[in-house]
Amino acid sequence: MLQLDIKLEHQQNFTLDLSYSFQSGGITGIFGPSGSGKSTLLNCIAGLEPALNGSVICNNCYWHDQQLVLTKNHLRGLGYVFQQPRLFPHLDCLANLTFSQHWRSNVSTGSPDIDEVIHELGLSPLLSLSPHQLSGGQRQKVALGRALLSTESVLLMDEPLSAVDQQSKQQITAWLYQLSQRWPIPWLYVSHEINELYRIARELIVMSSGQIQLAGDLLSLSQQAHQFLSSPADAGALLVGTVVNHDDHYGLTQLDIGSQSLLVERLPFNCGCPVRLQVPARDVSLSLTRPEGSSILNILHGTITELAPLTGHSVLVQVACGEQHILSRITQKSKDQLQLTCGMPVYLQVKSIALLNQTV
Amino acid sequence: MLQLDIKLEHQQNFTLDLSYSFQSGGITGIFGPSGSGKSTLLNCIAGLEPALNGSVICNNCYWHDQQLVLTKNHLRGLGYVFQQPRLFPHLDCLANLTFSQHWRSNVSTGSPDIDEVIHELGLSPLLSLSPHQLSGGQRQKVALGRALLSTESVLLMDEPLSAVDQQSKQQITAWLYQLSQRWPIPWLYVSHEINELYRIARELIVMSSGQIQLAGDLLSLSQQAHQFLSSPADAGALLVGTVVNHDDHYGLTQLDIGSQSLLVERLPFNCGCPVRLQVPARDVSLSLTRPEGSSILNILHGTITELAPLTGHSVLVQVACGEQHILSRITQKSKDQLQLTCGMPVYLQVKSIALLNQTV
Amino acid sequence: MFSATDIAAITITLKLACITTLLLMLLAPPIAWWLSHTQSKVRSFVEALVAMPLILPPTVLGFYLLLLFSPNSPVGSAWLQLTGSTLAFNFSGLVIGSIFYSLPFAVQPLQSGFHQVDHGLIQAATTLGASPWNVFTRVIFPLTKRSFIIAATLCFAHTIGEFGVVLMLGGNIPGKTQVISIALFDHVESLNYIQAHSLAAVLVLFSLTVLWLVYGLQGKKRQKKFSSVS
Amino acid sequence: MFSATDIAAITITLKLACITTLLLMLLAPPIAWWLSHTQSKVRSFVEALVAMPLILPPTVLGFYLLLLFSPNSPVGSAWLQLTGSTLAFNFSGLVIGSIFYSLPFAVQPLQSGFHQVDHGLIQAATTLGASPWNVFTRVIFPLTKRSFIIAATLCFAHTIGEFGVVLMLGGNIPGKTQVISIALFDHVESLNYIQAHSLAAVLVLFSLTVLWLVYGLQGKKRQKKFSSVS
Amino acid sequence: SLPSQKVITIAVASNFKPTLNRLSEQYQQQNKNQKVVLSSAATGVLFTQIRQGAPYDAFFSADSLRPKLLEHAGLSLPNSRITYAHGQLVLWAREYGGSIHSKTVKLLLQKTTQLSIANPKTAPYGLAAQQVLQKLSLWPYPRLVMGHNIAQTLQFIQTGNAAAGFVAKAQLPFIKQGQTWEIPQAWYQPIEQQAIILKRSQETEATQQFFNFIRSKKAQTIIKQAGYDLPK
Ligand SMILES: Nc1ncnc2c1ncn2[C@@H]1O[C@H](COP(=O)(O)OP(=O)(O)OP(=O)(O)O)[C@@H](O)[C@H]1O
Ligand SMILES: Nc1ncnc2c1ncn2[C@@H]1O[C@H](COP(=O)(O)OP(=O)(O)OP(=O)(O)O)[C@@H](O)[C@H]1O
Ligand code: MOO
Ligand SMILES: [Mg+2]
Ligand SMILES: [Mg+2]
Repeated sequence: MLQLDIKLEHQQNFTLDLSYSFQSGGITGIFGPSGSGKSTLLNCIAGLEPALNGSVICNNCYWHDQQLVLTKNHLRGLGYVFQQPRLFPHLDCLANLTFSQHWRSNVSTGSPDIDEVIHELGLSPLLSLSPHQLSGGQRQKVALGRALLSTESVLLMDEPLSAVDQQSKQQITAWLYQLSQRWPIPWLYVSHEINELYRIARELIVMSSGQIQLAGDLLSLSQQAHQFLSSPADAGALLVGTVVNHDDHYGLTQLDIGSQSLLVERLPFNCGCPVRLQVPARDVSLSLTRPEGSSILNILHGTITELAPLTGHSVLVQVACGEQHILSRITQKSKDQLQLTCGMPVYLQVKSIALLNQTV
Repeated sequence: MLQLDIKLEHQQNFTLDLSYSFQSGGITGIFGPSGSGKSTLLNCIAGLEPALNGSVICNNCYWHDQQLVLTKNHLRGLGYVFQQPRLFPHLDCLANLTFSQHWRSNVSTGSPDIDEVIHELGLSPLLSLSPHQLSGGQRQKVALGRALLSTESVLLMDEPLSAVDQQSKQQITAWLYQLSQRWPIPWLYVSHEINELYRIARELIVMSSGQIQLAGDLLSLSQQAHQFLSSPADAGALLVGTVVNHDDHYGLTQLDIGSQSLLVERLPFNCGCPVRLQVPARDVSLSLTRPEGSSILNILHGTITELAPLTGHSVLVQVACGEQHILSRITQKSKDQLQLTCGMPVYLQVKSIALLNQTV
Repeated sequence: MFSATDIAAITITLKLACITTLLLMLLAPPIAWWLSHTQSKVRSFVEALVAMPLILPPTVLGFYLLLLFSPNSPVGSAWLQLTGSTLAFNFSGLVIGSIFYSLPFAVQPLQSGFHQVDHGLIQAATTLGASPWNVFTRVIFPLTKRSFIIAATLCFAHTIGEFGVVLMLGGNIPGKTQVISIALFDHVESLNYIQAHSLAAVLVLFSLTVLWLVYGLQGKKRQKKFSSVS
Repeated sequence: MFSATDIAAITITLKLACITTLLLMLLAPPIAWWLSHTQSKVRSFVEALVAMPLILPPTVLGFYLLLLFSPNSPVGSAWLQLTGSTLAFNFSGLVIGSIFYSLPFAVQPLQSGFHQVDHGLIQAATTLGASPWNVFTRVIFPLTKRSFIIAATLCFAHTIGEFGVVLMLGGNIPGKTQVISIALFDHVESLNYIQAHSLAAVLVLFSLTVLWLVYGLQGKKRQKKFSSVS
Repeated sequence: SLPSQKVITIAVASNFKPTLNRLSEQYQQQNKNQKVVLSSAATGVLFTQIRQGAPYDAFFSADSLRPKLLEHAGLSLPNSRITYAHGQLVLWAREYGGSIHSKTVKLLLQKTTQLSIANPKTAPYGLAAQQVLQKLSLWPYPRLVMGHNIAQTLQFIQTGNAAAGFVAKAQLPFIKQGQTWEIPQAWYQPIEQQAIILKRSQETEATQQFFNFIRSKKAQTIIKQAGYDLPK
């Protein structure tokens, strides 16, 4: 566990002021606009901000108290992926990766070994190259691997995949998610892509002007706080479901989300396994009658619990399906045509569902 | 116009080999996985690759021929946003922005002046800060502004917005798009986010292992080449429409896409104005009968022209609606249930439409 | 406290140090730049050549310069024809000798400064249209100001402390070529310890103050300003 | 070609230059590191102090060191008590004098090298668990190897060319404290020009070769390797 | 050096070093069990070093002042001070063709472009040269260049940078060009070159033996041949 209660001023124009406890196990996503203090926060934890005031406590050990550094930063057992790769130019990739092996044993449970890191990040063809021979994305992957291999207590990642292409990003986030499940240390992951965080985070902190605007469990936050998290176009509900059975002919998996079920692409999980799903609000349409003869497989029914007008003449409709809520974004015009009100029963046509991850 | 016919070897492990003519006016997006040679390509144009072999011709002037540099790189009138910001650490932001003003007059038609750049990139609070006082995203914006203010002949941008938050990214790409419309020089824009390119590019080059895999007009490419451009989940059709009229009460605009019409959020364009739209395939569902009582406003009809199986038991259905094609991604199961075949007439429920830009 | 010749010696020394430093600061940067960037095969040889004056004892260097400056040698006679005066025993001869002698102190810090400038910044500057001259004045010079200051202070200090070369070339003419170091040694040799001590004390205090000021002013603007950005 | 005393002088000089360089390479890095990173107020004063030996003419520096080393002074007598021999006119005295004399040449290039190491890399190394010592050996040293080589060659060359300090402190005793520079000067003074020229030629050729090799080898590994990455 | 050898180290003023070298070679041939090591520098430097405890056995100065000072300071072996030679001053005019004598010398000096002398403050030969110029009413001489010692004075002329100068008669073998003229003894105070044995010497006996040799006929001949006058 990592407890922070810190304050830092950067010459009049910026003040970081926050308290938070980061739990071990699972990733805490840190989200916020450019200049909101995300990197500064990580620097404070890493001991790189000399003017820091406040306390940083990791696993009951004071790293920093008031203005005093109590644990030197090289003794903190950190892994830090900086926003710039900061590879050592005099070492080749392999030596960069193994830089910390000379003094850190890295035997903390669940940590990956070098073979796993090289394999999952696809670094094997690069090992003997020197950093100036790498492309931007390749550098970033090496920097990520280097940090993972040095971590003992806390993992800090500052936009670790911003220069990586989409496909690698998907693969790497999936791996990082699994890793975070088996490696019980605090993980802090900065990103300005909310979908990246949806895929891997357990908790979320939304920062703005050096302060925590919102913080909490990702699932609950995602249903409340669209205005902070994403442009209206990207709003969506996070759902938790359980694998019920598989239809191998059509490559589909049936999930139970409480009282009703959803069909999604075949998932590689056993029956009974819990999964996390995202249903984008713009992909959910409402209907008063049960639609027939449509290519849409997933039709749920529920009750409208909230109608929230959004900017631009559209409405975000929250529909309760049993315990969970689904969001639908429709136009003002549709709302009027269908005369929707709270408490009204409706059918939901769910056009797309994204599997985010196996849940905890 | 910028004509390339180049070849470059980087120590056995990588060869760049391509020919292309970049037109003036409009952005050419360059897309491709990490390490595919995007940055190397831009470096060749900028004259930063000493081992370059081949010709680089800009506006009928030879910049490079075979192994000879014919125009020194400081005389090429370039604007280059590097993948790393590379701000001058001894200068504050304003001096970084105006660095080139001492020798370049930058009077090329359509180029932005410094006030426009500062305003659109939101740099005014940063002008007197020095680069080490900026956050990662802020640095990137300054680097972008600096390059824009120096450009006379060709603009090279290497992932210029990778560290910028989503909201700023939206605003900046919209502005860059407008700029590219009024500033008739070749624009090269590297990104690994296809949606960013969809929003701003006119042409697209897809690179892979140092070669051009695909190249051409974005609209036509986007309908053909999903496998290169995006994960199946992100496939989508690009459409061109014309503004027909506005419904100010519901904040909607009616667009004509040939024979049929679509309703989208109120657009700030005059009637008759052409616009570019993206319709994600996953947001289009097919129905045999005309759906009623649904919140979906846009229901089109068309004829199936192609059924392409995708990996994972889903099918990409191409439907001709007049001249244009719309893509729909459905499951194999739905296809079988509805017994879809080529030539069959269907209704399309279009749940979401993204306005990409006003077209050329 | 000081005799008139001592004061003349101080003036001459300062003049010599200033002129030498100035000329070296014009001469050394191109050499250092070339050395730090060329891929030429003769680079390491030129580098070694520049370091040579360090190895030859100054008195010996002075002796060979004396041979070179003699009106019997081509160089010395050409100079005599041109200017009407010999190089030896004249201020201009001292300047030339000092330039030889202090060249490595100007070139080496500059070279290592230039070498460490991030090449990416130079690339950025050229794509922004900066000519080589502009790259130098607007990027390299500001980023290596520290190396320039070090080079200049080393040259200045070294010229002030120069003894052997001047002894050989100057002819110890009070008011013309007698510099502090020689006046001071004269005092020591002629057992005028009091005068020697006081001249040495003034020299040390003055130099210490100048260096302190230079380093102090420079430190003010330094801090960690240029670090960790790229 | 060379007399026995010349050969002894060559041996002594090489020994002196090697030992001095070695000791300076141990002594100077901590000073340079401290100077390049401290925010302390006394920094610029210490910097000026380190540069002092440049300003004092070597013979005068030698004179004051001689006074310091004399058995009449506390330092000299303490040393005499401890070791049984005087500091002056002994090899150990020469070593100490040379260290004083060449200190600025060791400290300055190192300091400016250290100063230019990207602070971001140091931060990266510490977060990766490198102790200050590890940061030094695994990051700073490899990145500033060039500065170390420059510092070492400057010290070596400067010690070989050292004249005034050694003359004063060593006393020109053949086989014991007579170094090349003094032997050479002796030849010049006794008007043995042939011997002087041949000794000078050997000195120059040898030094040129050594420097050329050092710079040449180093250049091989150089190129633009470390540039534009961060 | 052989184990049984006695080594004596002599500090010698630069001008006398070549001569003393020849003398010590002679001496060592006669006394195989002794070895003489010469350490030369300017008189002033040697004096300073001896005051600070330099490990020399004897000191051959270029003047009489420094040996006397050392004697006063109690650093010399009592009664060891000897005058081993008198320095002789010579005028050398490098480019001059005609003959020099006491009538023409003043004119010649007046016409000379650069006149080289040793520094009167530090070198006895310089002081003597100054006395000569004073006698000719040419002091202060306007176009004077000063060598640090008599060797450097010669070099200034030898290399062609100075046209004429006052050098030591002992240096005549190095003069290949122009005219020389021996300055009359009366024009300057004798340059009395004295030597002392140092009290701290461990080899006083051997050193004393060397001093005896210096006063021998054989040695005196060598000194005379080298261009010095002998003490009366
Ligand atoms: N050394 C400094 N001195 C003064 N201000 C600073 C300094 N470092 C950062 N800042 C300011 O602190 C604010 C927060 O910076 P920080 O780097 O933490 O932002 P960020 O959230 O990481 O942004 P980004 O997403 O762009 O990386 C910025 O406004 C920046 O200008
Ligand atoms: N100086 C070099 N020496 C050897 N190989 C190099 C050099 N520079 C680049 N490469 C190689 O060339 C390939 C292309 O690199 P480039 O930087 O152009 O990729 P990119 O498409 O820009 O990738 P990214 O999206 O990660 O920035 C990479 O595989 C890289 O390893
Ligand atoms: O001591 Mo000397 O003999 O001046 O040259
Ligand atoms: Mg940041
Ligand atoms: Mg790249």
